[in-house]
Amino acid sequence: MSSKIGLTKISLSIGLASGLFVSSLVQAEDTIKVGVLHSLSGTMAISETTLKDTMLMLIEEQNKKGGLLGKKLEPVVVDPASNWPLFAEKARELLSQHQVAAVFGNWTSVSRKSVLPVFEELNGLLFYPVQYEGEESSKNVFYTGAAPNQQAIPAVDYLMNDIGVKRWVLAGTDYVYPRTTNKILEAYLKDKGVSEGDIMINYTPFGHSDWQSIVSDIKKFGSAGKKTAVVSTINGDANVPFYKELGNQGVSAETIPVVAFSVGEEELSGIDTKPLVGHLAAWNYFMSVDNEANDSFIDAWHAYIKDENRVTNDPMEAHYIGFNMWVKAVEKAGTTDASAVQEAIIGVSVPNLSGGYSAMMPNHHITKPVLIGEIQDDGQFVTVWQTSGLVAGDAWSDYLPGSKDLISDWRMPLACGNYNVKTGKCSGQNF
Amino acid sequence: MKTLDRLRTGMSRDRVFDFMMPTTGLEVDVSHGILLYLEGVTVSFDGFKAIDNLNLYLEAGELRCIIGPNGAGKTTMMDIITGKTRPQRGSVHFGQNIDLLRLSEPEIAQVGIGRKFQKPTVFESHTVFENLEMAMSGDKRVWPTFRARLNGEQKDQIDKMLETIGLVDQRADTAGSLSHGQKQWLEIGMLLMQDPHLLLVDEPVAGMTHQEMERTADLLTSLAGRHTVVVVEHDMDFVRSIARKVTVLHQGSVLAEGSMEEVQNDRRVVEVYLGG
Amino acid sequence: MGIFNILKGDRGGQLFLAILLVAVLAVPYFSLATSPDSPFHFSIYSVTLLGKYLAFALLAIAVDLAWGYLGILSLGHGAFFALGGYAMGMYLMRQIGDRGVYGNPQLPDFMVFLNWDSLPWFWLGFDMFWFAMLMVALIPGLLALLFGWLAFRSRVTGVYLSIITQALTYALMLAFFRNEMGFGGNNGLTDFKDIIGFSLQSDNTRVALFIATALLLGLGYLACRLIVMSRLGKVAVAIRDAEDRVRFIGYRVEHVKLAIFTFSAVLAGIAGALYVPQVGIINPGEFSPINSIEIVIWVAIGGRATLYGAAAGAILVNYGKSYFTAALPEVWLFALGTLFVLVTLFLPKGIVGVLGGKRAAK
Amino acid sequence: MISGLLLVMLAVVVQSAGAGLSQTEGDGVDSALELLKSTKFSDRLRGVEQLATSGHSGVLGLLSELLEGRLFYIKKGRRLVIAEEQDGDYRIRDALTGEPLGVEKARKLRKINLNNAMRSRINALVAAIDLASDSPSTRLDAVNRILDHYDVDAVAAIRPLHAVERDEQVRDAMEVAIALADLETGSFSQQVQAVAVLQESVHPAVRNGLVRLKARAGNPELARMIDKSLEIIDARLKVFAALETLFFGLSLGSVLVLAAIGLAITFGVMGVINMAHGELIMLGAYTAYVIQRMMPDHIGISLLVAVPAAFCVSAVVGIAIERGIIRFLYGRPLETLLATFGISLILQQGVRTLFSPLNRSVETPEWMSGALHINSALSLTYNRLYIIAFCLLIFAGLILVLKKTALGLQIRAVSQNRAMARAMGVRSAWVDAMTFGLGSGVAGMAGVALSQLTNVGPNLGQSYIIDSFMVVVFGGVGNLWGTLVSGMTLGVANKFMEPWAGAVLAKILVLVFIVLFIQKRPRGLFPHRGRAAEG
Repeated sequence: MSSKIGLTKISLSIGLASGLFVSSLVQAEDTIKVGVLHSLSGTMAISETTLKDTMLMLIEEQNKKGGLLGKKLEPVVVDPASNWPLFAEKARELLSQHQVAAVFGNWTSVSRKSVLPVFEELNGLLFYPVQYEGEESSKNVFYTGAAPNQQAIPAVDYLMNDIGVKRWVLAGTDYVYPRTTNKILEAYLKDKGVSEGDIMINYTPFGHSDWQSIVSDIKKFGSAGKKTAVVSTINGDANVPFYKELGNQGVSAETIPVVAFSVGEEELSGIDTKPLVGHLAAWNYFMSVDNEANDSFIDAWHAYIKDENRVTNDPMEAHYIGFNMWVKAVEKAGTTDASAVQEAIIGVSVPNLSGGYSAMMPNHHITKPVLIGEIQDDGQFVTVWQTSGLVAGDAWSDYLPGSKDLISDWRMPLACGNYNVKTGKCSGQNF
Repeated sequence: MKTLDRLRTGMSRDRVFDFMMPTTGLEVDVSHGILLYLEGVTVSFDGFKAIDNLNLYLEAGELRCIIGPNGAGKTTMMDIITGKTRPQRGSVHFGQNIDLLRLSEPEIAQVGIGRKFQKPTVFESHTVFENLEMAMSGDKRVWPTFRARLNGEQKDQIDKMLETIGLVDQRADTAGSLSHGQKQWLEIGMLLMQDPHLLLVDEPVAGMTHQEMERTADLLTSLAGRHTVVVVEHDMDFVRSIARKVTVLHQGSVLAEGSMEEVQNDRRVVEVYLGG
Repeated sequence: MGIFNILKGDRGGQLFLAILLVAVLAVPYFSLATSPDSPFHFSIYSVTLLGKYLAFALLAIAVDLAWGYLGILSLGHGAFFALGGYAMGMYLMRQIGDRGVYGNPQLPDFMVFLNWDSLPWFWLGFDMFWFAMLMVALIPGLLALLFGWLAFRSRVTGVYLSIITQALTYALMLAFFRNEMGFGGNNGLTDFKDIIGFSLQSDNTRVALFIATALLLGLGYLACRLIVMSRLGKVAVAIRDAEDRVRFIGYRVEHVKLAIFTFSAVLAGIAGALYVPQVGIINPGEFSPINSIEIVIWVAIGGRATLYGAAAGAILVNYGKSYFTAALPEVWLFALGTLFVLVTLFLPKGIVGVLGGKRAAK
Repeated sequence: MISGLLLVMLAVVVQSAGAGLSQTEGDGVDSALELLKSTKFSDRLRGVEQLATSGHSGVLGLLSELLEGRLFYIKKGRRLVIAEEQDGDYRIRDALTGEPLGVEKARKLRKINLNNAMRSRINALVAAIDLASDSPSTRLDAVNRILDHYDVDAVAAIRPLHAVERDEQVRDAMEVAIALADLETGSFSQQVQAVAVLQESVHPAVRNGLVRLKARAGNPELARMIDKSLEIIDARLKVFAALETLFFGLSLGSVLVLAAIGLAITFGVMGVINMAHGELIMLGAYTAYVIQRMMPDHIGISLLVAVPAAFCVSAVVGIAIERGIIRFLYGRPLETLLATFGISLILQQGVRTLFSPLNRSVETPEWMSGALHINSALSLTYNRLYIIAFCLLIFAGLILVLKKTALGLQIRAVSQNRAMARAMGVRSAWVDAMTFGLGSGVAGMAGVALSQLTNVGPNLGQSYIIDSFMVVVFGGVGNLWGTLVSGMTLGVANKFMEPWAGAVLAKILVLVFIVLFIQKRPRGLFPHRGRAAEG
């Protein structure tokens, strides 16, 4: 960690000491504050600390380019400590005490759900960089990670059409993202003529570490003579023991490939990847993507973090896109005012790191390419398949009965996140 | 005051528990003159017979000393009477009408059996007065205890007890600050506050000075008559000074019974004590 | 025995209630009646934060009653807190009505999302405020009653009791994480709109919630004090010090324990119910055993068997947490850890023990 | 299609292996090699196939280099090379001639990546080669691989070999494969015979083959035979499934015992509620990581070195905790809980600061990966087998230490009667420190084992602490045998409940069971009298 951040932190702490209870006095008007709301301690620190560093790097680079609207950007870092109620509290602190222009943060769905009412109440801007289950569209949130149709469905298409998979294991951790994704996939698979008996669904708790029985079941399920694949929405910590068990029980990528939606370069850096070679992941970005924008991003990252071995991953790219979109929207609107930025940002298009452009759609999701990669023994992915064009994120899945009639469009005159085309009603708004 | 009353009714959920607590409401029947019957009682721990077919009868109002070498089963016997240990065989009756084996420890205490432990146990963080207050007989269910307030008569009763056990000056001190002997007296005082029919006193004079011992002897003898007192003691001088009737326990059953003199001259007792 | 009797000799308690009273009067004034530019303005953010601390203080008092006075170190009080919170959360969920994202007037969003077609039976009645409030007290109370009845009857004490209370909250956490349970799984309950008709996002409601929390904390304190001062309280301390002796002077130790433990659980449940509308979310993380240990730590740091010390400990530690997690995130766990070690080693009576000298001894 | 390939490949093997692939040998090779360098996987796959059918002698070596990920080409000039990593750069030699070309920077080279399709194609080719191997176990593996992929065509390659096979096991496996092919394509009498042969086999391909045949079997006699076979097979499968579950249970149990046994000493014998126990396990796991980083070329040995090292690290930390803090808190078990909880926070944040919050990767050595194949329905994974053995070894070691050594005698003496032991001249303070060190050290060794199963990260300890307490309390505090029995019981119970209750519910049920059990027997399965923890 650079000493510069250390200094920022100390100055921050002094600011906060006075600011915690008595609201800070008149703000110094020569900076634009940007909130960074990522857990730096607790269980989620593993993933989120990197994103905090990414944000600090992006802000530093922007300042080198002369800042924004002639002002310097000033990061405000807080630690919600992987505690969901604390996320709401810290969001409120960022918006009402520090009056930040935008917040970049959150990882888990529950933390986003926790801060959502706060952002809607105080009309803030949140850029959320992680793939998620969809079924949400808020005026105040911009979803720069993948929606299910930008990750899960293309992955299943690939397995079905290119690999010839006939039997499916949907294995996930028991929380909303896997539940929803699997629900969507189940409906999608049945739509494609896969029978009930060829789908096995399994949920495990967070941090599940004993995978013997489940892997053995998968093996048995996969020995029915049809090509079988596992679609894994297994979260974080549970992945290492899962893949280790697969390897040890002799399930290789050639017999039963596993395609994962939560395993990226960073997670692989903590795993012995030898037994994983050939297993798949679906993302919108891989560190191995070969183009100039990505090379310079990786170089900048290595220079910033002072460690050549650090990897980049998809949520980092999402922050890269989200931050640049915000910058462009602020420049377009000429102000950091939230409502103006909300209006300006729709349609803004910025380069992504996989060699194209991503645009902000009216439903506050973005367009992205979908990449399928196979894990290599050096912990990187090799892209084995890629969508031919960009896929626009879908807030409401067409495959869920509750949401198939819902659409989202934040432009006037509709300006609604969940408009029911059947009833013509706009529900669930907090303002 | 009004707020408080309201507060109290608000908290009446405590009352839920009352139905779970049947009052024993039993009064011991000693019409035959015998207060306690132990008949054919056997207890063994992991094959070791701590009490072996023990028969013991206590008359109402007597002062009985129980002696015996280590491991003779004296403490176990007290555990049985007070409900701490359940025997495998035998019967234990309090008077004609109460089967002690069917009662729990607090219920046994409620019917009038008090016990002083070998090691003095008083409530060290409470004052001497509070110790006695808590021990005082009365309705000891949860809600009545919560509502309990001392009236003048009860205060006098405690004051009188403080005099009896010689702790008037220490009434406001915490029990933890008392000397060893004073703790023993306080504990006896606590037993007496329950106004028990039967007092079981385990080694009351261990660690006492000579004067303290004399006072304790006076106290115990003065209790006999109104209460039945059972004293377990090692100190033979002390036993001699108070004893009217002595029971010698050996290997879990009665070896001899009689006056101090008779017992002392019993050949078997001599053998046991002098190593036969 | 009037209110003054209860507080007789309780200097710390008098001070504590006085501060609470001042806060109840001053906070609304400085947050609602002063202009945001005034240096004396107390932001709504701070009001809510303070409200959260006070809910924690009530929880700490509940734990202190059981631990400090009765000697039951519960490592599962977080479970009662969370259950109270869930009862409140279920009420708030039902209040959303058809304003959920799917616009279903009956079912909360997460049920629509999991294709449930009707409300499970245990959600019935929670649309009524009185019923929900009854459940806030009843559910933690009943659980404590059942658990205590099993545990105290078979004389599970000390460390063993602590460990099985931990198992209790751990099992509940795992259960609530399950989506099939019908409590929203990992996401828990969130996106609340209003409480008895008042919008949770309005400043007035937030201040009102703060006042309610402060008042209930005060009442909770008095109630605990009332118990502690009664003969029952003395018996409780006696049980803590010499359980067998209490049994032999005729008290039903199990029943005393059960009564106080249950009351303590109810208080914890009420604290949970006050906490939820102020932070806006309740999820299974609140059942995590670590949370319960943290509560115990607040009490230990504040000073146990004083009640007000527990409350002070809760407020101080949580203030420290809010401050350090913003200022020096890396240092926070080091500081907290060191604090625990130092307090147990050098301040067995906690902070109020140091400040109050002899007074806190009892 | 494949069978054709296989026959060609077999022919290749029979030829004497050539020195390399000389460029003059046919133009098929040239275009194949060009295809390999394509950016499209489909082209590369065609390249592999062309290489295979070209019949050249050096193809096999080239393909195995490709499989190992050592085939590169130089970006400039597109020369195909074999590269081996050396200090961040690559030592390269020409892929065709074997001519050494010196050392080259990584970014000047491009690796020829494989995808699953290429990998399985090459593996199938290699399997065919293996069929002709000298080693019976390699041959057996090859037959099994063909069975696993259920490649009827490939069986054609087996048929001629079956007659000359000498090894009985391999011949049996070949018979199953041939019978299986007969089921699909054979005449009626061949089918009947095949069903009879397959009656004994529990290979999943067999069951599938039988079910498929039954679906299209017109003959009722044959259908009846198949039904009978399936019945026998299913019954056998059930037995093996139960055995497998038992093994899973024992292995889960051994993990629980490993995690808990250190606690059984510190908590059970000394009465200290050590909430930092999980972090001592974590330190052991990190020690394994550090040792492995120190000797990257000896992964297998490093793990063996890590065991004593982890013992020392955790023991030293444990002794420091005991001397620094816990010794002031004896007789106040609940306060040791608070203080050690503080320590656990400090240790967690400590490794987070030192090693970053990211998980660390501890590699699995060769001898611990894979599984012991009993038959095709039951195989026991080596890492689990080793961990069960490791657990029993540690347990036996501890019993020996406690029963047979002077330290053990003193520990038992102090735990039973501190005052008396002291009067007899036992330095009780020293014994306390050593006991705590022993318990902590054992936790460290458990950490090494866990590093092979799960994440090595700052949260490692937390996930085991509650389970550990449950195991110790259930087993009976102060009784090592109790800990062993309780850990194993809980593990097996958990695994047998998992199929019908699910992983979460099984765990909840186990917890509820323990809570209820403690009410019935507050002192656990095997109660122990001594200086046990009492509130």
